[in-house]
Amino acid sequence: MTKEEVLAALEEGPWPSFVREMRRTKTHMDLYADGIHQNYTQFGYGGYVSVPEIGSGVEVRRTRRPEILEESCFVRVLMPGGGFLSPALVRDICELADRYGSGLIDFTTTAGTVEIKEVRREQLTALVRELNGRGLDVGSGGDDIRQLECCIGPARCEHALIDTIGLHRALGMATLEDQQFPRFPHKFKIRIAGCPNDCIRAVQRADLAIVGVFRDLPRVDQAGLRSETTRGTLRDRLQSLCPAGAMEVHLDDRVGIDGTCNRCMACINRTAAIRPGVERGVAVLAGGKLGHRGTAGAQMAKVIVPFLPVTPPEYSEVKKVVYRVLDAWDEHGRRKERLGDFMLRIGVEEFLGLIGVEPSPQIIGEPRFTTHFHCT
Amino acid sequence: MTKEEVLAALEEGPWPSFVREMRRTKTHMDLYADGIHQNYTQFGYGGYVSVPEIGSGVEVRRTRRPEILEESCFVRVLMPGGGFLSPALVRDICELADRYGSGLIDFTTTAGTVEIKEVRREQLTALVRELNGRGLDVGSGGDDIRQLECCIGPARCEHALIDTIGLHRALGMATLEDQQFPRFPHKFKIRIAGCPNDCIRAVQRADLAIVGVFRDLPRVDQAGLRSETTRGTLRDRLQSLCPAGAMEVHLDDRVGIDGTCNRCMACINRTAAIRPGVERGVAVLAGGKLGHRGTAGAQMAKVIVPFLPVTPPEYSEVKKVVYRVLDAWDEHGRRKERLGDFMLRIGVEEFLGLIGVEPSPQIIGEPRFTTHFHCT
Amino acid sequence: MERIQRLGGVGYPRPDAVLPEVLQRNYGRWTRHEVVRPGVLKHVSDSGEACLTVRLLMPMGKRLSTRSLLEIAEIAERVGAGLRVTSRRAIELVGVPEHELEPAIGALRTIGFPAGGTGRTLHQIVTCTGFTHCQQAALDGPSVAHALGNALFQDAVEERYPTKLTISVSGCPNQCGQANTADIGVVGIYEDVPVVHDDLMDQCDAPLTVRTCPTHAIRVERLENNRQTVRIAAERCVHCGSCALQCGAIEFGRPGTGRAVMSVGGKGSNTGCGPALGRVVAVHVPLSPPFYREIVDPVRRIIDAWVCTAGERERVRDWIARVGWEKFYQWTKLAMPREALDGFRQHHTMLRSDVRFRW
Amino acid sequence: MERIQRLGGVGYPRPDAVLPEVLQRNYGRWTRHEVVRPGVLKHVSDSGEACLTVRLLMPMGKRLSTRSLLEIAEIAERVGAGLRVTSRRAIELVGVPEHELEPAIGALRTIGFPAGGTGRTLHQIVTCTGFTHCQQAALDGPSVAHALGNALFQDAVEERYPTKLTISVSGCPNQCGQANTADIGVVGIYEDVPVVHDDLMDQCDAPLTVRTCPTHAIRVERLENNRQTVRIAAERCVHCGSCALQCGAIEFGRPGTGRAVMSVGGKGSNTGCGPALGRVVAVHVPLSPPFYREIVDPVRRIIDAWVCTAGERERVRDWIARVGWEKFYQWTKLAMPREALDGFRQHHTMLRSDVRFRW
Ligand code: SRM
Ligand code: SRM
Ligand code: SRM
Ligand code: SRM
Ligand code: SF4
Ligand code: SF4
Ligand code: SF4
Ligand code: SF4
Ligand code: SF4
Ligand code: SF4
Ligand code: SF4
Ligand code: SF4
Repeated sequence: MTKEEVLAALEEGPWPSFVREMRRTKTHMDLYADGIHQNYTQFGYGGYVSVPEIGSGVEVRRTRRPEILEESCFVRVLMPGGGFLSPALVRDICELADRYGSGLIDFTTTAGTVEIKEVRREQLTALVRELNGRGLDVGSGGDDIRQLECCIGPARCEHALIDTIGLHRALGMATLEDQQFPRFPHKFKIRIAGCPNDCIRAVQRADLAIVGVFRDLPRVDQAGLRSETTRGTLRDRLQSLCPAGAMEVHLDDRVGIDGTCNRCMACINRTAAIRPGVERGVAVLAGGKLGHRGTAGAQMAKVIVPFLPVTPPEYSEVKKVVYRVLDAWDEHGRRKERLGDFMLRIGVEEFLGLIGVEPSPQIIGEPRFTTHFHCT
Repeated sequence: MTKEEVLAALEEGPWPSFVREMRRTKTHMDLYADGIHQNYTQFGYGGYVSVPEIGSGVEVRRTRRPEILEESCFVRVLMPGGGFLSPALVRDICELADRYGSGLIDFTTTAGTVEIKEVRREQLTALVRELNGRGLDVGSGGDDIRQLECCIGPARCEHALIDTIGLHRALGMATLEDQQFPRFPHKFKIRIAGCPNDCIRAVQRADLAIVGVFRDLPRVDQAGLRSETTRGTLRDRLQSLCPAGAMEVHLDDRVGIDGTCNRCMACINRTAAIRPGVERGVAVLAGGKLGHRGTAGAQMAKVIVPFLPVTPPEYSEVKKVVYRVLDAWDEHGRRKERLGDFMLRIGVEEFLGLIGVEPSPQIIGEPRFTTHFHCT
Repeated sequence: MERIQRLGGVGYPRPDAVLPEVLQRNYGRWTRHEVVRPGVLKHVSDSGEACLTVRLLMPMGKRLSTRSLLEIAEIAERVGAGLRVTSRRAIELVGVPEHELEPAIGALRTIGFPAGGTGRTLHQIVTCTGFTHCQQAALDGPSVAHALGNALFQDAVEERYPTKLTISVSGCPNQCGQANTADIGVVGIYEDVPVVHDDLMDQCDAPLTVRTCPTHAIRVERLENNRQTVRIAAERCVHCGSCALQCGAIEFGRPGTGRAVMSVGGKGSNTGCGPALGRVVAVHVPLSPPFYREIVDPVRRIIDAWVCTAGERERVRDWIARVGWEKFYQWTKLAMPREALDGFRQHHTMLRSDVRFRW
Repeated sequence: MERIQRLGGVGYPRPDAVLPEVLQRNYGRWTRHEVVRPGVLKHVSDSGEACLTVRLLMPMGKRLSTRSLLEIAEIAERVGAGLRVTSRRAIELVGVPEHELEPAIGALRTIGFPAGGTGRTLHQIVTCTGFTHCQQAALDGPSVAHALGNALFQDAVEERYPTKLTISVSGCPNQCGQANTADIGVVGIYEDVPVVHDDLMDQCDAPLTVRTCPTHAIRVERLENNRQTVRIAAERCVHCGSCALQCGAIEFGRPGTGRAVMSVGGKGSNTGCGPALGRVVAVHVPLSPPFYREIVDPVRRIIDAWVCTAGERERVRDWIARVGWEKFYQWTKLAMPREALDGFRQHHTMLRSDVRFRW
């Protein structure tokens, strides 16, 4: 296939085409076209770019084809928690992306920061100044806290156990400095999910995951449940969905949930007649990452605090935990060592000690089976 | 409590007392009495004792109290697979234990070898010669293969999928030399279970576990089952026992088992109307140990061959696998490195390569999640 | 130690400036929702008010031209709806009035953006920038995702699945595309051994580079001129590329050495078996743009096996946990690669000690 | 490479010389069994023939005087039954004629050996030699087991449990007593730091000793006289005693430093959740012979919680898997020790990533 045929094939089909989008901008298409045609990326090294006045959020990417484009600087714009875009925000971003960049918008995987690409190096300060002037800011690059991310939460979800967007705002603004001045051992990601459904995959992807949880049992609206389901379906559907075997259908058709319920959300997801309990707070998990660097590769975050009641709008108790974790890692972590690798290296007992947390049965999957302890 | 009060307390109660047994022999009771009274063992270092003509199966234990007893040599007598004791065997053992030892019999935890204790060093050869004369032998000490162990199997169990006692005999006699001449990196235990119930805990305790398995599905005697159980109990008992969710009770009360059955034995254990399938063989698992030495501590054996049809009475296919494992470990294992630690050190891919086994989905719990491979 | 915020940080836009009004009015008061049809959600608040959401399939690599974004925003504004991107970076119109639903969906389809990716469908495919902007990419996430999206398009706009299905694609093991979090993941890897350019060693922090290698394949060596360099033991290398990320003197990822690895069973939520990372089921998969049949075909087979045999609402991970990996390989006709084993790191969790086999 | 058997090895007694006749006649033909009553099994063959077995509780540490063994053998011979030891080292009379059952049980009880330990009871407690013969013993397995056996005796002779229960006791982490294979396990550990006697270093293979330490706490050092010795970093030591096993110059396990560790949930069979090693639930447990209340009480609490809340036939491991470790600690009133964590080896498998908590 020729280069153009490959590109054309990628503009076809029912799924909206990214090549079409790129073609609708000033993107230097040849870089991509040659890349996909040779099955070899035409981009080259890049990274942090030092621009006076700007701490982080602007980076540069060089290419292997200076004759087409020597480098592409890009700016990461911090976006609101929950992913909302007002018309004004859209217009601001688009105008600046067209004026300073190629006109291609990238809602990044990390947190939906908006990346404006192919900015010229000498224009970076002007762009950031204009962004700031419109109430927008940059960040999320290098060894700093990346843009915080949260699920849509109470804004549009009946499952939300905490105000994800409120907590995102409180924590996001309080740690802004650490998002804009890279100085940690490595990158650090914080994600907030409103409930154990974890629609932002905080536990899989974040160095620090904050997840809304409830401590009491799910509340069952018996009448509502009866009107939604019949005995047969109840038994087959709800009961078989429950991984804990905690649901029982009584003779009078009432559904009982006992203390072995593990608050997995399965029944709650299934019917509006079962609602989460009312004793709510967050669980904090630490050390997740997907990147393969470090000897242990990808790892999911591990529970360090199973239940913490929260007090909006300040959320000082959450901040305290976040700061303690950051301090411990900042002080003892090695260069390019993600939090998870650090925890693995020093051992979880010691890590919990450093952050002043007492272990409880809720933080373990299973206790150890070896009999080697430090006894002192 | 005085020493005597402690001993007396240990002679009391409904459970048969080991102190009473010891008192009925010539055992030097003061060693134990002082030990339990001070809560500190009065025995001291011991181990292999070199006696001309005897390879292994005789060891010595020194004490901290030479004024009472300087050392206690003990002899491990190889016992038949399945733990059987004929009247003649009992009499032979007892006579020799009384004559050469203290008269205390210990059916050891490893395989029910009979230990005759407190033998005098200079009597060891004579004792072993007398044992040999009566068709008995010694072994199972030091860095050799320990006495093989098998469950009672077809001798008295309806679940037996293989002839455990036959295989014990074939393999036990074929490897006798390796049981009597210590020369491996460390000790090595082989255990044979007749079915996945694993009544000898082969997988938990053996360097090499051989477990009877079946490949086809359990066979259901529908009429038999109907006569044993009613619809309600069937559903609640059988179906809820099945960890795979593979059993279904059809409308006509027939019980169906589908291909997701994992041959766990739960239903088969429950009713004589469900019997194991007819395509039978063994699974071989390697690397189990309970001892804490080595960096990884205790580990259960891991499946290396999930299904191997067997041909009595020679069982050459089983021997082949056993020899390959022994050869690989013997050649590449480090001193005092159990098979499991060796496997862990060189990696399972390499280990399987060394023993010429191709991996299959049956040997993995879950595939890996990291993307780091050797590509060549 | 409390942190003090420095002056000058503008920070995040205020939520109240961006939240659509219907959401502000009913904030925290939602009681239930339904999938009206694929691509359309309806949330109901305890005030009785409802909110209709239209979710659009996003071009792969979440790449949008300002022109398209403005066109979408214009339609949203016209019908009085708000706009947002989801956690999988699909685009949503939030708060579409009931009578505007059909016109809005029609208008959006006309400008190229079909509705879909909600409930029991294929959700938005996530992927990183790949060859469109990144030097690490062993495979081009956007085109791989596009090939998959086209092949599975009907699955994104019709409810054909037992429950949601997610596919994610990462250009390399850095996993910016989050491949191993998804039900099905595709990751690019390079299979060459890194080359050290001694003359560039001034761009290399040697001790850090040595430490960065997960298999201790790298060691420091002195050159004749007494300058220091590093050497790589090819047989220990697991082609992770970490050293090249770290050190400017190391070259990794030569043309033609890129391959794909496929994983299944990633899961984020706590239902069923709970959260997990995906497990590697295919390696050394060749890359053939633009249609990538060697990737698309196995993905189809995995989906078919799952659709045919999974229970109601049973996610891929929970399905495999129930039927077993043996059945997974059997039904998908994938050959288990020797590389599925990892004696290096995952020995204990990966091998099994039970004899609960399926055949 | 085939192995060749050297001359002279007598080997194992032949099975046909030791198997009772009823078993030889029905070898491989058994079709079902029942527990007639605690301690008595009845197996039925397809020939119609039945075999009655009486299982006796064995003194702890499987210690039997020749006098007792001969007495038991004599009763067996008198009633025409065979004799064997089980895999837990209980004693069985195999093939007791129906009419001899009561007399035999009576006679055995008279000489001190009650029948029990079958089916849904406490089975024979396994333990190693402990202070009766071993120098490693941090606790005395036989007396700990005896205290437990006496306290739980009725549970061994009446079917009070949901299913079988096994308890095993090891004097030290060598685990000759197999503690961590059992539903409930007790292991002795020493909590002191090993002392090195420089003057005995000729009894020490230093490199092997260094390598033997799981936490790399040991290093080689030169003395002033240029002879070599080893040094132990106390803060890294996890008190495993491996070094002392290895090296004659290292002293470990001083009086008063012995404690018990308790584990639960070991399982050998493939039913339920399949096989597993027991998990540590109590550490630093003091040792107070002869009654060991600090061990017996928690064991009772564990059994009580299990008996009250387990399902039919639910083993301890399967019960905990269902109700969760949180409930285990709550119901047994055990405090979770910080030492239940093992950042050293089991980090990944031990910590959890789900938020499926029980309270
Ligand atoms: C833009 C973005 C991908 C996208 O398509 O949206 C991205 C792009 C890059 N990531 Fe990423 N990562 C992005 C999300 C992720 C994610 C996904 C997530 O957060 O959910 C991950 C996996 C999660 C994690 O953090 O482990 C991720 C893990 C990495 C890593 C691996 C780090 C590790 O600890 O192993 C690297 C390499 C590194 O940092 O050393 C990396 C590096 C890179 C670099 C800078 C490549 C490089 O080394 O030069 C990429 C620039 C590509 C380009 O020029 O277009 N990126 N990166 C995302 C960043 C937006 C932001 O606002 O920060
Ligand atoms: C007699 C017996 C215990 C009993 O009460 O029956 C026994 C007794 C000893 N064992 Fe054992 N072990 C016995 C079964 C076990 C078991 C149980 C089993 O096999 O199911 C284990 C755990 C399983 C395993 O192999 O890991 C076991 C794991 C050990 C270890 C740990 C080895 C390791 O790899 O970590 C040692 C120490 C060593 O070998 O270095 C050990 C060492 C010892 C020594 C020799 C102690 C020593 O270092 O001097 C003990 C002698 C005690 C004595 O003088 O009375 N014994 N030993 C069993 C041997 C009978 C035989 O015929 O071989
Ligand atoms: C909009 C979004 C949150 C956001 O802040 O952006 C969201 C919104 C909802 N999620 Fe989600 N989830 C969203 C990503 C996720 C993710 C992350 C992902 O897919 O990358 C997860 C974790 C996935 C996983 O488990 O691997 C996720 C796991 C769930 C679950 C648990 C599903 C399960 O199998 O256990 C539910 C409950 C359910 O589906 O019954 C749920 C339910 C819902 C509900 C029904 C909640 C509600 O009442 O509003 C929302 C509509 C679902 C729908 O799309 O049909 N949401 N949800 C995300 C849409 C992404 C997209 O474009 O498709
Ligand atoms: C005699 C013995 C075999 C031997 O070669 O010596 C034996 C014999 C039988 N076992 Fe066993 N098992 C024997 C030790 C074991 C062990 C090992 C142990 O306890 O140390 C196990 C593994 C235990 C575990 O899972 O942790 C074991 C797991 C089973 C199972 C599976 C139990 C389960 O919970 O999954 C069965 C099936 C059942 O109980 O339904 C079983 C069933 C049986 C049956 C019913 C088989 C039969 O039809 O004959 C036998 C009588 C059981 C009884 O005692 O009530 N046997 N059985 C062992 C008696 C030891 C004792 O003194 O108590
Ligand atoms: S994580 Fe929970 S609260 Fe947040 S959007 Fe998903 S279901 Fe709603
Ligand atoms: S929340 Fe989960 S564990 Fe609790 S009752 Fe509902 S389905 Fe069962
Ligand atoms: S392992 Fe199986 S064959 Fe052997 S005794 Fe136990 S149940 Fe019977
Ligand atoms: S053997 Fe086990 S998995 Fe198979 S049907 Fe019976 S109970 Fe289910
Ligand atoms: S996953 Fe790899 S290819 Fe994709 S953006 Fe990240 S670094 Fe680049
Ligand atoms: S690619 Fe990875 S494994 Fe290979 S040398 Fe570099 S860091 Fe080591
Ligand atoms: S477990 Fe320890 S105390 Fe018991 S016999 Fe073995 S080495 Fe001795
Ligand atoms: S007791 Fe164990 S951990 Fe301590 S120094 Fe000796 S070998 Fe190392």
